[in-house]
Amino acid sequence: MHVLPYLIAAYIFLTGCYGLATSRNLIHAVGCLAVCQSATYVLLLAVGYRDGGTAPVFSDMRPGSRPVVDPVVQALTLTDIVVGATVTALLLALVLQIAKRHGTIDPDELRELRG
Amino acid sequence: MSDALTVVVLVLVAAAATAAVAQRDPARQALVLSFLGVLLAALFTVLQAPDVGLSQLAVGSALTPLLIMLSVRKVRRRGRSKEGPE
Amino acid sequence: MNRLRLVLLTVGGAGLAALLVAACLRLPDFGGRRHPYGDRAVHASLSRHTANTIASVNFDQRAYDTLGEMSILFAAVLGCVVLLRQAGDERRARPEPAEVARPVRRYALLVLPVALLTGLYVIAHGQLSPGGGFQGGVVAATALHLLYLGADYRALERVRPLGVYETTDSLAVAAYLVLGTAGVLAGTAFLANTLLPYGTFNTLSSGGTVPLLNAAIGMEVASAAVVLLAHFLDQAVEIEETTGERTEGAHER
Amino acid sequence: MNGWILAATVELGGAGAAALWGVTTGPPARRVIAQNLTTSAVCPALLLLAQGYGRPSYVDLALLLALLGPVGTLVFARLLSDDLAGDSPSAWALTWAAAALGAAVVVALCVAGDPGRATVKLLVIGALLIGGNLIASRALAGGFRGVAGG
Amino acid sequence: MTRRTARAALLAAGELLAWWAALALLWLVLISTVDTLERIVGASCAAAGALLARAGRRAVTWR
Repeated sequence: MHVLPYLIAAYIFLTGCYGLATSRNLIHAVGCLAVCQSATYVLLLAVGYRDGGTAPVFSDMRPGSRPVVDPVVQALTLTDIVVGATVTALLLALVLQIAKRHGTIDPDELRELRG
Repeated sequence: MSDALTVVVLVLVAAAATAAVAQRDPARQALVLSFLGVLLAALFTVLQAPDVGLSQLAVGSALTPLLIMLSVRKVRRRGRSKEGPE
Repeated sequence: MNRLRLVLLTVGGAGLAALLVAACLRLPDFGGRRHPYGDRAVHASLSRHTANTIASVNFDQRAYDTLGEMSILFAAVLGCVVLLRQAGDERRARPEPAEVARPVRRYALLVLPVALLTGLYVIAHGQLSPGGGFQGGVVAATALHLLYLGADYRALERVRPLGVYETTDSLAVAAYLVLGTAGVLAGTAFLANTLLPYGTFNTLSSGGTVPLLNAAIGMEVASAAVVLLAHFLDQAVEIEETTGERTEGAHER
Repeated sequence: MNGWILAATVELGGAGAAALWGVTTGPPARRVIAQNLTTSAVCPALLLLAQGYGRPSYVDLALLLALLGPVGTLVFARLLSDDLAGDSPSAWALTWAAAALGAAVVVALCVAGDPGRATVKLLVIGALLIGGNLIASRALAGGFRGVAGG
Repeated sequence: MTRRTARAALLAAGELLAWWAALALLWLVLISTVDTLERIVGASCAAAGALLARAGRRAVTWR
């Protein structure tokens, strides 16, 4: 249990990388990149977790009454999720441009076009 | 004993991530990705990060699938309008 | 060629996996008691009367970092707008209105304001309960697109003057910067939370500048998501290539 | 570990695994149904977790999921309507079972908690969840026809 | 003609008011503690929601 969440995060990251490398469709590749991103979220939040802790949000509990988990990693993850979605959108826009210019979104065929 | 919940959700997330990579058709992948997004939100709740869970829910349940499906539709439409006789 | 790539991938992946596992084993144990940064962040947040420590970290202790995140978001939206604009060889085709089942339509119209209100609630209570500008902004933007999902694209276009959202996007970024600069003018540092009184703990006006920065981010994210989706929808629904130019192979999927 | 968290573990493990199985295998019609049921599987679990951890503010997550989950399903119902045109997917027994699960969880939580604002909030979430689930199922079962253009 | 416009205006005001009341009530359900600022923010958010609800209903073509 001590390292299981970290190992799972590493596994998700490697799975995403495998999908990226073997993808035959650029939209699918963007989806795999999203999987890779989620691995970093799992890792960061696992690092910040504390046994028996609760969220450091004091709207419904008295400060100091319960142990709390690390808020810094949560803040990092939280902004990255939304910003990551817009970056995904940017990549998808690039894919649409490629489809328009080259008529295909298969990376292998694109390489052949380049010559 | 409270580790059981963490382990269950972590294993589910890992399985969903594998499935998302294994689906080669982007539309089917978008379905799995939206499932993965909701599941990640549950994992973040279990890891006591409700703010992050909210963020993941907002993005993963509707926004990312919509973006991917719109891209798929655009690419398919291009294919159709070129192959078709019109 | 393909085989070589697979071999390379296997070797590289195995190496990376070994390194990652080695790193995982040396990380502090999952669920450990020692979180020096976290404890200090909680203390700082409580001393500034911000109930949600995560909001305090985002908009007070690390507000400068959020400025960076916001500029990435802004740049990504700008890139999408440039990449997805209507090119010279494209024309707009008016889509026919869709036939949507009545219950779905009614549901969309009913949930639309409820989802908007929830988004605004999540933004407004960002410094108290879980939530904040990033999450609430996305919810509010998604709410608007119920009109496309439950009715048709024309209905969405009628309630979505795109220019207004583009302006709001820029204005929100400017507001964040102005709030930061106000700190400098008041004699402290950029984005330092010393401008306003900290207020009563666990009320809407607590936390100094945190609620204001939060609202600015909420506006920014909401309008950015609307602008992004508008361009994707334009491409997917309206914009067509004028046929006849490039007719060579169309290999999709 | 208390009863609520145990219930959430069982619910999340069982329904989550079933939904994952459904969403990764079979024809598109079955996959979208499984995607729709994800919402009704995870949302009650989130409510149970909020109660189990003793944090009323976690309920906001369930609220957001009850609102946005059906929206996500509408995305697929609308943009995959060509693929789904052949066999309009419907699994009303499953849909009603999921609705009953949501209702049972909401009622249990309402009984367990003190009556007040939080109870009303729970009821609102329950109504949104069940209504959204039914409407999304309706949308999948041929709610969109002739959206080729729009 | 004037009677018809007056009636339309009344109907519009009624629709907006109904939506506003419903949404303001929903806001009161969502929040945990009530104070003056909370009421002001809630009322304005509910107003925005009511405007959007009416705009959305008018934008959709019913057939």
